[in-house]
Amino acid sequence: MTLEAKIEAVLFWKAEPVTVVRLAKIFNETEEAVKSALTILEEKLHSRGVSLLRKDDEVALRTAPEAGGLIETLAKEELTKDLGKAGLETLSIVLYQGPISRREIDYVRGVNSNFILRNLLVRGLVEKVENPRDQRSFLYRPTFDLLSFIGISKIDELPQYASVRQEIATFNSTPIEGEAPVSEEPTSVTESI
Amino acid sequence: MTLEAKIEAVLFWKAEPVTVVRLAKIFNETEEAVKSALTILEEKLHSRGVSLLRKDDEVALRTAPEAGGLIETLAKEELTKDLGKAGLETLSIVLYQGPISRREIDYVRGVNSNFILRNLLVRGLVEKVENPRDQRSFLYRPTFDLLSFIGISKIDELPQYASVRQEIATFNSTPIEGEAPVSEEPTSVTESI
Amino acid sequence: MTFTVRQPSFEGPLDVLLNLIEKRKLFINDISLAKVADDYLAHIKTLGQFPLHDSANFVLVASTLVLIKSKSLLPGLELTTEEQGDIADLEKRLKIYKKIKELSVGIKERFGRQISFEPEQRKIDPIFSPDASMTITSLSAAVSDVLKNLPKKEFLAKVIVEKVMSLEDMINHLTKRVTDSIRMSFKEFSKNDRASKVHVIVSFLAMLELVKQGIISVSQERHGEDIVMETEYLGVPKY
Repeated sequence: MTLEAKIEAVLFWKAEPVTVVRLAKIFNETEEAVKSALTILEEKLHSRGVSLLRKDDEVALRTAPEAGGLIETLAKEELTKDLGKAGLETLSIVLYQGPISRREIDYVRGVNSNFILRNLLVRGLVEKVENPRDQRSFLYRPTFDLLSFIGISKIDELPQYASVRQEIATFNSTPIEGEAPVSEEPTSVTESI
Repeated sequence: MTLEAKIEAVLFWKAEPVTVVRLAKIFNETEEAVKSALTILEEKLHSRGVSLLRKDDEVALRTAPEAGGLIETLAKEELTKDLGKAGLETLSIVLYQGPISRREIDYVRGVNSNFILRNLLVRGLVEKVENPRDQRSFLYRPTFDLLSFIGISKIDELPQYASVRQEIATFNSTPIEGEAPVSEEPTSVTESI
Repeated sequence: MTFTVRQPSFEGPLDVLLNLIEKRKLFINDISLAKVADDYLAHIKTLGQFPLHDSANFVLVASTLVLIKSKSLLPGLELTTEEQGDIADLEKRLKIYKKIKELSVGIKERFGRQISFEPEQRKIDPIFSPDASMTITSLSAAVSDVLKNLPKKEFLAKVIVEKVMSLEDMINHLTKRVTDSIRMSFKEFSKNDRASKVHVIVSFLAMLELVKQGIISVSQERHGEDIVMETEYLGVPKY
């Protein structure tokens, strides 16, 4: 049995995201080997009923987006697709700029994002992870569910993903006259409240 | 999308045997068409991690038999892995507040509890019961095994049982600013995925 | 769905500002910001009561616009490095926000259209597998932690009042600087448009005064009020 077939079996059985590190450990292989097997698996699944989703350090199998409407009619429970303006803005920021801190989200939106972030966390559309540069704060990033709802298998399949990230980075690094670039420590008024 | 890809999507999603008759009805195709699509799917799955199981009039996707040993090891690990802080937290909410919906658990925790609940279910620590108020969703409650393991015969023997329940119930029924209370609409996005 | 925001049409300060700029089909720069400053000040005046958490944000954007406008009326007005920074920062935020709003249209179109479904939970017969961490003591401690981390009602009025008061000082100070600057640079104005320019500045100062009154009423509304806020809690859920 090839490594990609074994990975497929495990992902099928687990039915939830698994990290590359974990897969490497399970099969006693290097992470590199797992990654190239994943690329093969991804190709094999092309134009099939199942697709491989990759995000951060994790992978998962899900039904192909093209079959979405079909599965939706079979699923008993009702889906909520309404996001609202605040939810939509915040998700867009997390998608295009994530992982990102709440301070930075507030900074871009100009309003406090506490409640909307909690809402999105509860809905499982964003997740928070520890901020590697500051243990006391968190960074927010997209979940597999979020990618699934948008029907993409990798974050860089988002329209204009690379160019937008580049563009925003340029805004952030343009030095303000007489000041250090603000990108490092974006401050927001309500932060301290 | 080809018929075999659609069938694959449905079988992958369900992971339970489905009759050919049912598949024909789902796709609005003849049984003959479904059967020949199944033959194509079977070929495509050859030497892969997942294989098609056909028995009498039913079909299902299963992990390939060669992966059997591997899956068994993983299944054992599922049962022994560390529950972690999030697992213990979720378990304690089910214990004190059960029967409780996943939506309410998520709302109280402020994050999505999908995968944690799955693990608690597999480990026989919590069980799902039908929600009398909403047929499409479930409620979670502690198992008898759990209660006897921690050494209580009646749930209200738990420390501060009444006051904890009261506090959670109050939280679930009072809106946080900018949010509607949880009890108003018993649906959740990821609940149904 | 669930958790719907109660005021779905609520607009933040950047939203308001961006709309004003786009309504006039302008690019984002200090010239366009100076043009819409009066509109913005007039707008926040009509809000009467600022949305609870964001009053300081509204007023802070207002004060930056006041700076931009003052500078455009009185080119001789000296700005501090910090003030220049505030102006550049506002332009930058508007540009990023505009981009995000454009992108969110695409996200909205895609969201829920073609969903990749997570497989249903595999049917496995549960095997009772507790671990050592499951004791009455640890479970009751865990539930206490949950309760402790619930979003709390906190009395935060004082902080907001202080912020708004310091902004009031700032506008007072700015008004004084603009007034002084007019006196000093009066000779700079050419004879021909002196009257109209003075008229513009006077009405601008009147506008500032109105905003200041608005701020004072905002700070008074806050007094002694309960404000519900979520506190971010520590502890990362492990899955």
